[in-house]
Amino acid sequence: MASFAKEFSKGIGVSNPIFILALGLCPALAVSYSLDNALGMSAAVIFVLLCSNVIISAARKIVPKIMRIPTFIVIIATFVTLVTLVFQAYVPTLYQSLGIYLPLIVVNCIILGRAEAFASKNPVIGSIADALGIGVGFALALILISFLRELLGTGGISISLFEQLFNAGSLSFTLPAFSEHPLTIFVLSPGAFLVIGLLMALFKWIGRKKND
Amino acid sequence: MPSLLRKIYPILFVTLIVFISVTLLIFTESFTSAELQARLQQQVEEELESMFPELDDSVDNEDSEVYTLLAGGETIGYAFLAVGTGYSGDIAILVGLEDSETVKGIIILSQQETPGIGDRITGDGFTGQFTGLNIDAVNFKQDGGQIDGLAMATISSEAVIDAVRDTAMEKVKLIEGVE
Amino acid sequence: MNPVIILILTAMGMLSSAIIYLAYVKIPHKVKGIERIEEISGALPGVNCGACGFAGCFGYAQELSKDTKMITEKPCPVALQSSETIRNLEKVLDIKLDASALRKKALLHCCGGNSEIIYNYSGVESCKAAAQLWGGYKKCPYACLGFGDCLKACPYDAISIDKEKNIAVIDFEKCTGCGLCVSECPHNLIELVPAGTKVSFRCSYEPLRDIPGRGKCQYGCIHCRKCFNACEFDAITWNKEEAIPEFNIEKCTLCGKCIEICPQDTLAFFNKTDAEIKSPSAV
Amino acid sequence: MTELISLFVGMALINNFILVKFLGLCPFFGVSKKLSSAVSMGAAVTFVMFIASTATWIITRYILIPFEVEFMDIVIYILVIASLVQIIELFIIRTSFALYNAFGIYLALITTNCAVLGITLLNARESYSLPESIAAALGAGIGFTLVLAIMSGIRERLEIADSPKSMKGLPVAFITATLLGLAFSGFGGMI
Repeated sequence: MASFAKEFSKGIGVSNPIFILALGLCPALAVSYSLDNALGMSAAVIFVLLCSNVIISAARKIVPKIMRIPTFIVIIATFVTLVTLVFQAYVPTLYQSLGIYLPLIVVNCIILGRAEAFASKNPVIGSIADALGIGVGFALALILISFLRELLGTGGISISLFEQLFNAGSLSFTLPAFSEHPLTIFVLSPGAFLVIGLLMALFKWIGRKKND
Repeated sequence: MPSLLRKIYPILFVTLIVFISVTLLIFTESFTSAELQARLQQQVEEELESMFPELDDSVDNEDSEVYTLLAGGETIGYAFLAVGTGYSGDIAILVGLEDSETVKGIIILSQQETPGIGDRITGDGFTGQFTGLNIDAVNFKQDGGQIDGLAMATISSEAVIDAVRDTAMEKVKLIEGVE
Repeated sequence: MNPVIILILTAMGMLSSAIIYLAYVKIPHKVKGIERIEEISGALPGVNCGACGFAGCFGYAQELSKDTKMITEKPCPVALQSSETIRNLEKVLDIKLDASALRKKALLHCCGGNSEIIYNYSGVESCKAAAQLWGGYKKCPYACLGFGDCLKACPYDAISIDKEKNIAVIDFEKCTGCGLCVSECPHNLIELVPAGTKVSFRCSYEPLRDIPGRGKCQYGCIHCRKCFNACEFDAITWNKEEAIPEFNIEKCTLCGKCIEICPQDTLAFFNKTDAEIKSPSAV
Repeated sequence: MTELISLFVGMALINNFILVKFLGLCPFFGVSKKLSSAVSMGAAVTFVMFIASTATWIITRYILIPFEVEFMDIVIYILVIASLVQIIELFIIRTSFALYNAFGIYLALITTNCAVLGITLLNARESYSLPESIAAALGAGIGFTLVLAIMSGIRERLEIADSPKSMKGLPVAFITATLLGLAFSGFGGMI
């Protein structure tokens, strides 16, 4: 169990995919203009990462060494298509706003990276822990980025995802001063680079402060 | 024999994986697409109810894709789907007509406009202006119509206006043709 | 759900996996050139410091694979420091490397430094900044300004500043010849010379007509050529275009005659230890 | 014809692949300082995009649409791109080693590159015709190369710029990308 916790925490803190490893940037930047998208994308990534890690580490002995990458890609693509079909049917607006970035999880450096570096060499339990760790790490980072971007960009946060899924009420609040004239740059594409760049610098600074 | 098998084992392995994935996906797709159709149908019904409160039945005319709306037997209006190409994607609009000239109202079903700028077309401020308008009055104020577009979102509002007007005119011809 | 499409898609899957597999087998992964390059770059220190003038060790290895003698002109300073790396390199390139001849040291072509101060400079403490204003606050426009840009660049802190003469002093032992200071000096006074150099010419001026000796700094060379004539072992050759003496390391026997004869005291022993052995009074 | 040109310019400048659509960021931040390697990487990506768009268009038009299995595009496109890259690599190795040295080593990167799969999925989603897909692919490739080249030039100055300790490296590159993004958004009103 200890190794499970260690793997899990490693995914979030030390090797947080987005800020430290700088992996999987494409979805993080592209869809993080609203919290809805971030939640949807994180759920999709965690699901795909978990399933593909389990399958790949289970079948790691029979996969021919030469054809490693193509097999991993096909397995991941299958799970991504599954997620796309489910999203299309049950959460159509989220599917619309994620656009081509949902299928692009297939070539996302996180999932392929973990599959290649970790899952194909370790037992199933280890890869589950690693998948959850990295997935949650990615989710937390993506939610942090999109929270900042949506808050600053549109002056408020509105989550309508749960409304479609379990038709619970949609949570939304707006900052008093901001909602009249929000800083729309944060919602546009340059804002994404800005937020991630500053957050990375912040994490590096904290990292440096900790060990010196 | 085994040496040949070992040589082409990788190819067989990947083909097996592709086979499994293809069958699995096609199998699940048949479920989810049924669910998708049901959900879409249900959403259109809901929107129509909100637009025509007294509606109790609707006839879907296959070829012209126009819903003829009935209440207690006679037609109280028509409805159809119009699609406009907005700033960053398609905009699906449900348009309701009272008769062959006046627009009962419109509802934006789906859009991908830039949040905070383009997506204000879903607000009642914009869609409300279409209610009760004559079809050829569906235009910008400066082009002789009665709709003022949204500041900073001209492309999105223009997409909606053009889609509603052109599809309405086209559908009206079809409806008159049928009657 | 008709099976035809499943068949077609699986066939496409088989076709593409066949292509990927066959292409993988056919592509010679150990491409003839790359193997040699990888072998050489394996023997290199892998610091990727760029001191050899190439983009990292792999670029250097690529050039070395083309012609191995190039290592003598552009040696890798980091590799020269550990004899073990040199042995590896010798084995891989199968040529004989004489470490001491290859090792480089930084030489400062300026010793006077006390040429008259023409204006009182109180700007940014950096040679590059000071050099912008009429070539520096010293009468001689080529003089070392002593603000220590080279000192900041030196990772081995082999450079220190002589406060009264206001010039940089390079410690022969600590200097590893990495060359990082060379590009820092606005007057390009620092040159990488073979470690075996015996006599250093401590003056630097570009145009022939502008003779620093006269009127600019009493240590500046005045082209009297006494050193050239005084040397019995003709270890000194007079370079006509730049009008400066050039010293041949093999022929020079450290007799020190040229250093004594030079009226401007521009010449000096490069390596302090040789100086102590020969004539303590020379420096 | 003008519609194709406006699509090409739109893809190259207005919704540029790296700065607006955020596709192909891995090579963008990993780009080496040398301009030549950035341009040859861009050329490799553009070439693969062109071939991949044509191949995927044909497959979609004659296999996926007739059997209504458009949702299968992800799995099929990935396999097609992987095999195309292998064929191109094989072809380049056979022709000339120098070309492989400058051009081929990036091909391995391209199979898992978001930009190439991105353009094929975009073409499918916008249901472009064949000439439109090719125009879009070339536009995207040229836009990708352009930004890559600019960044490789800036990257040199980034190293020697004395940015604060914790900003060094990737964060500075991100901030530069923001400024580049702002500059490129200036093209917005062109078409």
